[in-house]
Amino acid sequence: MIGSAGAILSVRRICKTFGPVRVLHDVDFDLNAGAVHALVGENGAGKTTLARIIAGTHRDDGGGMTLNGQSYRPAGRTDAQRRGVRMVMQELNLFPTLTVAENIFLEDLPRRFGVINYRLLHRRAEELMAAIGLRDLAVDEPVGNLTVGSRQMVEIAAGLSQDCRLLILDEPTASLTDRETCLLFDQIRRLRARGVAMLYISHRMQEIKQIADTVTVLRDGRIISTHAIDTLTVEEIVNRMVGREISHAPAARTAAKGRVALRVENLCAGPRVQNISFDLHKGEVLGLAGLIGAGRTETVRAIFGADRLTSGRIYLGETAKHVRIRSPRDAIAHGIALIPEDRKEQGLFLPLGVDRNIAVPNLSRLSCAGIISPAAERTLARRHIDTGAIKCAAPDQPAETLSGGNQQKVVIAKWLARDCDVLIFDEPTRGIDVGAKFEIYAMMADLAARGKALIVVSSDLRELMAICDRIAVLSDGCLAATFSRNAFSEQTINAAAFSRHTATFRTQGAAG
Amino acid sequence: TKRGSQDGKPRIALVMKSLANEFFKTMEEGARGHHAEHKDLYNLKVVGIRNEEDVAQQVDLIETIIAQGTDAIVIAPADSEALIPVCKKAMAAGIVVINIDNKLDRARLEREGIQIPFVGPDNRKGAKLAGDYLAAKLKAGDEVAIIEGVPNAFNGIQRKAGFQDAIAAAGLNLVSSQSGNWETAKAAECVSAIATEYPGLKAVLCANDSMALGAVDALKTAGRTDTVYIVGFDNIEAVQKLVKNGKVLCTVDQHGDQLAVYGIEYALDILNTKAAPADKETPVDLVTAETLK
Amino acid sequence: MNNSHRRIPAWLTDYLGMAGALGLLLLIFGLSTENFFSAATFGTIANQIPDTTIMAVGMTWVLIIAGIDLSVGSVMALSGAVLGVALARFGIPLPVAVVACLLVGLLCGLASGLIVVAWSLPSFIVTLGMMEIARGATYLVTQSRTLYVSDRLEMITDTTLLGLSAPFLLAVLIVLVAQFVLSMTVFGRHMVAVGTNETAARLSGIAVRRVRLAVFAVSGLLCGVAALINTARYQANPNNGIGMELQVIAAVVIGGTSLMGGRGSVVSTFFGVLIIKVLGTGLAQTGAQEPTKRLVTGCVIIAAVVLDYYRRRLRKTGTEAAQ
Amino acid sequence: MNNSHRRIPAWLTDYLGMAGALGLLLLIFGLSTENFFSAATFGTIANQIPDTTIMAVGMTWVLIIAGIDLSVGSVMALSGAVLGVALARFGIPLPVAVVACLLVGLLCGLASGLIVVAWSLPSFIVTLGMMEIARGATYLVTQSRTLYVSDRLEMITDTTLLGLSAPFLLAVLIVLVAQFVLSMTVFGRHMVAVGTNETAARLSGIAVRRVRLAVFAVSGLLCGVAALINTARYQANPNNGIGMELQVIAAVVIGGTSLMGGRGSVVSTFFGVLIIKVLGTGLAQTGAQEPTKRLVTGCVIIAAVVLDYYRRRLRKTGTEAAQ
Ligand SMILES: Nc1ncnc2c1ncn2[C@@H]1O[C@H](COP(=O)(O)OP(=O)(O)OP(=O)(O)O)[C@@H](O)[C@H]1O
Ligand SMILES: Nc1ncnc2c1ncn2[C@@H]1O[C@H](COP(=O)(O)OP(=O)(O)OP(=O)(O)O)[C@@H](O)[C@H]1O
Ligand SMILES: [Mg+2]
Ligand SMILES: [Mg+2]
Repeated sequence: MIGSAGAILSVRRICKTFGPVRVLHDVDFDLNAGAVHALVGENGAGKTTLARIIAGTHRDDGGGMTLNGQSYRPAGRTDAQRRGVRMVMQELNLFPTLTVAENIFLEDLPRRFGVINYRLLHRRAEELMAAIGLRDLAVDEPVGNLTVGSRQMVEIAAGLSQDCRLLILDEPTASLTDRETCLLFDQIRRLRARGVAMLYISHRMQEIKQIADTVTVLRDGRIISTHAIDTLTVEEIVNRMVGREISHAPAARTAAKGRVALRVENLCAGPRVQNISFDLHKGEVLGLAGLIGAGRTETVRAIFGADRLTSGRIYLGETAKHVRIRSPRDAIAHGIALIPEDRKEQGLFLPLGVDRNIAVPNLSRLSCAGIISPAAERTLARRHIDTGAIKCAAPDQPAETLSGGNQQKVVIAKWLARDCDVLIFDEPTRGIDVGAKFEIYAMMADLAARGKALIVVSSDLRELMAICDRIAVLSDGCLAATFSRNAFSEQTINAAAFSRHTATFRTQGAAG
Repeated sequence: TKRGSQDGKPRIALVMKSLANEFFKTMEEGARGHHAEHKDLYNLKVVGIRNEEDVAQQVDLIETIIAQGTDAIVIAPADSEALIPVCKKAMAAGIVVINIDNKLDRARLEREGIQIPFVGPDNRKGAKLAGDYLAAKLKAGDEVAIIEGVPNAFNGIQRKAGFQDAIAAAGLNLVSSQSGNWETAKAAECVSAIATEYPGLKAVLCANDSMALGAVDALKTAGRTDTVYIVGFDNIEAVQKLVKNGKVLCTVDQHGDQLAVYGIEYALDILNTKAAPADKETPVDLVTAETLK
Repeated sequence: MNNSHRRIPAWLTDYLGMAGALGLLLLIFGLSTENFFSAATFGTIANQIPDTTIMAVGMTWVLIIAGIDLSVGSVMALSGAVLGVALARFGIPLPVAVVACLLVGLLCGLASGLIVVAWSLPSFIVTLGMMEIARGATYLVTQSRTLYVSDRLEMITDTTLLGLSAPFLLAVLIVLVAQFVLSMTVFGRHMVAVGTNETAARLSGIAVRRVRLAVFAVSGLLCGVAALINTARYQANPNNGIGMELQVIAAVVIGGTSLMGGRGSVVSTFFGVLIIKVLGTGLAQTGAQEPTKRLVTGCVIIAAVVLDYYRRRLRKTGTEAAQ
Repeated sequence: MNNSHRRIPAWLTDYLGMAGALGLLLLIFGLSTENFFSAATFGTIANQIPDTTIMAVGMTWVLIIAGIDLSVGSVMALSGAVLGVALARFGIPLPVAVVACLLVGLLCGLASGLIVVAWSLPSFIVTLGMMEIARGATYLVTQSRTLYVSDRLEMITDTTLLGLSAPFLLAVLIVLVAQFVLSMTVFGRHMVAVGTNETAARLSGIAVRRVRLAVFAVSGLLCGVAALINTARYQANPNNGIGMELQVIAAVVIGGTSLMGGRGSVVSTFFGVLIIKVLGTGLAQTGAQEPTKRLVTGCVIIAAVVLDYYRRRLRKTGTEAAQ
């Protein structure tokens, strides 16, 4: 039998093609029991594909695997699970009308003669949620009522609900804030101590340094190298991923503050957004920080007209007259764009090609008297596929067949093509690789330099601190504080984010 | 069951087939007209079903009527057998039941040991009249086709039988018999196809006038209006014009406006005299260009 | 604790809403006709709903897995036809004939289900095809004639318990069992999952095809059961159940089951059936003409879903409805 | 370049596939009947398809935005009824009557559309309601009588150009325009976007409600246009178009348009209509009886979507079908 350090899974010469496109080339790879093995690589490198092959949701086209020394070629996910291999998917796969508990234990509902034992189910779910620190989530709440972040935690909980020997986590923290990430890591450490092998896919290098034991770099479907985590610096990992040296220090922001581009006054929307006020200047990048469910998404959705305002006013420019934004259409007409947080549900037309996706908000520009010019459409798509480095086989490749990160790039491209004055990014780098992240940061800096005004919502505090001129912190739907660049630190921001139970304090206009 | 209404007048329930059908609409209007003139004699309630095939709805309606209480039911049954049990139930509740329009199955009634008088025309006889009139214009061996109603509709079956009687008697050649589902468009489709397949076709016999309208269109499109005769049934208003100008050879009038009235009068008769029920045949008449003049 | 605080009001508002709508209808008809409020009326309605109810239960399940079954009327007719032929033409013993009837329904459902899962086709079009096929087969089997079978099936219609007919009790039983399966068993949760997100359901290890197949088979089988009752009351008429599919779907949707899958309740469907039937009976009783009946029925169908919209909005207080 | 290499074969396989299926049907009927291959047959078919085609165009659009319109048959009947009453009962001048007819169709479509968008209700149930309402209104308007109007509308049916009837040419024109709008205009893209992902469409600044409303209105208007042709040929019969909705949907789906929205082609719909009509005419020409007709029609409907499944799979060669 295998020792605690023995290879539990060996992958040998695995290949995979999708139609004409080769996604994995002869991948060799070992996973050890009781270790967290990080898999990193650019968007579309093939990480998810590899993980899915191991978890049984894709079939390989060549090569072989052994699990515990025995030949392993799962016929499907259930088969893999029977052999002790589980995976937490990159995309959310929950059922909104089922409750949290039902979602978590869907694969193995406690039953007798097919009848569910709800008492036992709820007890188990509560135990599990407590273990990963989600005590405040009612287990009989339908999942449809939860925020994206909470849903991701439920998804993780579902992955952890059953015993397994090999656990694959595909970008589990993409929409988690630090607090949940910490809870997740505690859980991972516990599993590691129990001898579970873990394959951890992430684009967040700090996390990888923090939790992984080994790191494997995948580039264009080939294994580049495998190292113990301590032997490589973040820069070295990134360089291997990208295959070249990249400057990852975001251009230092010179807060060249222009005139006011957008002013929000006493914005209230729904029960979760209360009295938010701020100014956004031309050429400025404003961050929105906060815990899960703090109301960041709802705030920007309200500004964009996606949700109805209950009260409050929005001014464009320095005029004294407020604008009425009743729908996203109005917002776009006023030069506001929103890159939504859930690309699959809100951003993309999955069966349509990349070109069609990019064209959608720009049709007025691509048409004359309502008739579209296919040439103009193609040119636009080409340009943005090139500048955005979107990895696709052809411009008309359906968006659903792109890798997660490339899908995100398509959503961004479709709005960049529109050339709005105020751009709102909700979790723009969710699932984006490090290289592309820096490209996006550079692009944001460039947009700001061209006089655009940007709002960035992100759960990644370091990211916000790197790119923003000011950071507004929301806590339980209220604006807790605003920090200018010279005043922010993780401590102050976190303190503000947690302040919801203490007296609300405001430092509006603290920016210089 | 409660008997007799508050005002002491007998209550008669007229249970029709689809009131969306012109024929039954005419029948209903006849009944209402009669009631308007004899308000002092009885109370009238008219109910109908959604479409002619909806046996279930008709059974349900009668059950409701039994539950509500009535003195007589005059029914144009949607099916000649399926309505018998519920009629039996009505009779058991002391209600006088009169059958109009579509004759209930005699053999079945006998087996159930009940007697329900029938007041109405003989569809087969009517169809035979029309068929004979047509046959006089043709010679033996001429190709003809029948457009039937919905399969298993009793009056449709009767009319087809009547047409067949006439065809056999005159030695005509029946080349095709298809269902036009009582519908104009469906009939047009069938007639078009039959006309193409049988270039020598001399006549189309339709089991109702709506389908005759479809046949008129189909033959017009095929450019064969002048060589193919069309026979209809029911004498609806829209067809009368066509009979007059010769596009439809003839149709059959069952005097729909009187049918229900006969039934009602007969029911009142039985209620008043407690006479033993007997069948009563109503006239069917051939309608041709001459009779319409 | 949390449980009782949150779940029950939701159920209650559901049922109370439906019951309210029903009550309103009853009130209107009670006021506008003479003898509406009578034991006889309710007895009649109780006698008239069993077949529709049973088919609506199957349809509810089908809608929950995001399918639709347009063939129910024809399949019922075909099952009834087989029953009728077996009894009236071949004089086969009753139990055998009943089994044959149920089997025909089951097989039709299985056939639709198999085609749907084998090629992952939309059930709308597959069951549309099955609707034609089953109707054609019905005409063939019966040779387009009504077969008289009431005399052989009296025990079905005439058995009563506490003044309620056996078919009615059977229908209620089926409703309760189906609701129980839906909300309390693994299979029920799997149905909801499949209806919500098929891909995710597959990834969660649910045998999606098997669930769908089973649901279509159940829908077919229930058509067979409905056929027993329907035939006992109306004879084996080859035109039975024409247009019934839309009536059944309307009842289910009025009961608040979503056509998009993933959301529905069998008990609410029962209310939906009641509303449709009370409406029909009531309108007939007021002596409304066919055009009026159609107009009112259409308006009630639309009004019911509009009401459902507000009920759902009330329930998820605060969550943005636009989403 | 890439584009041209990939796109054109896709279109071709689409149309060739449909044309192949059609050819197969023609062949079968050509061999099994005497006079199928004749100018008369094709003249007849050309004469019979215009109204169905025009309604199927509207239905294609409706399906593309992930809706469904069950009211088309009734709305056509109502428009025709208004036309008939205007001409035959009130003797209103033809142009005015025609405008009234079109207007009625448009208004019905608008009404359905308004209800659908105002409460974001499933169009299935709203148009089911509208189907009842429009049918009821038709009975009211015509007083349940057929109105003879052919003599007033001869110019519609009798005008021909190069041997083709005006209605046929109109239908072809509508098909071409609708296909052009669908694939080449902003509005067409918006329809596809709305049908593919409504939320994303809204967040992309598309006036989702306006698009849906417009599509339902167009569907209604096209029912009005179809009513002109239908009434000219079959008179204003209040029972016109009963069951037509399912026939139209079958044609559209056979043409490969998805019931899930976002995918469809008007030209393929035209092929679908042809297939259905050739089937009907061919079966009638073989003298098949009603049961056979039903059975065969059902089988062809299912076979057509099964074929479509393989065609689609061929097209996206290699892409994981399970995904
Ligand atoms: N079903 C499919 N059909 C065609 N191509 C596909 C399909 N699924 C994945 N691909 C392609 O395979 C490549 C690898 O995708 P994969 O999802 O494995 O990337 P990844 O490394 O997980 O990227 P990310 O970090 O963005 O999630 C991508 O270029 C993608 O476009
Ligand atoms: N506690 C809660 N209970 C129910 N629904 C909630 C809760 N918190 C948030 N939601 C819902 O979840 C959605 C997103 O919430 P919100 O905008 O507050 O999240 P956020 O601050 O963007 O956080 P994140 O995106 O990180 O989850 C909204 O529709 C909101 O109504
Ligand atoms: Mg991935
Ligand atoms: Mg958010």
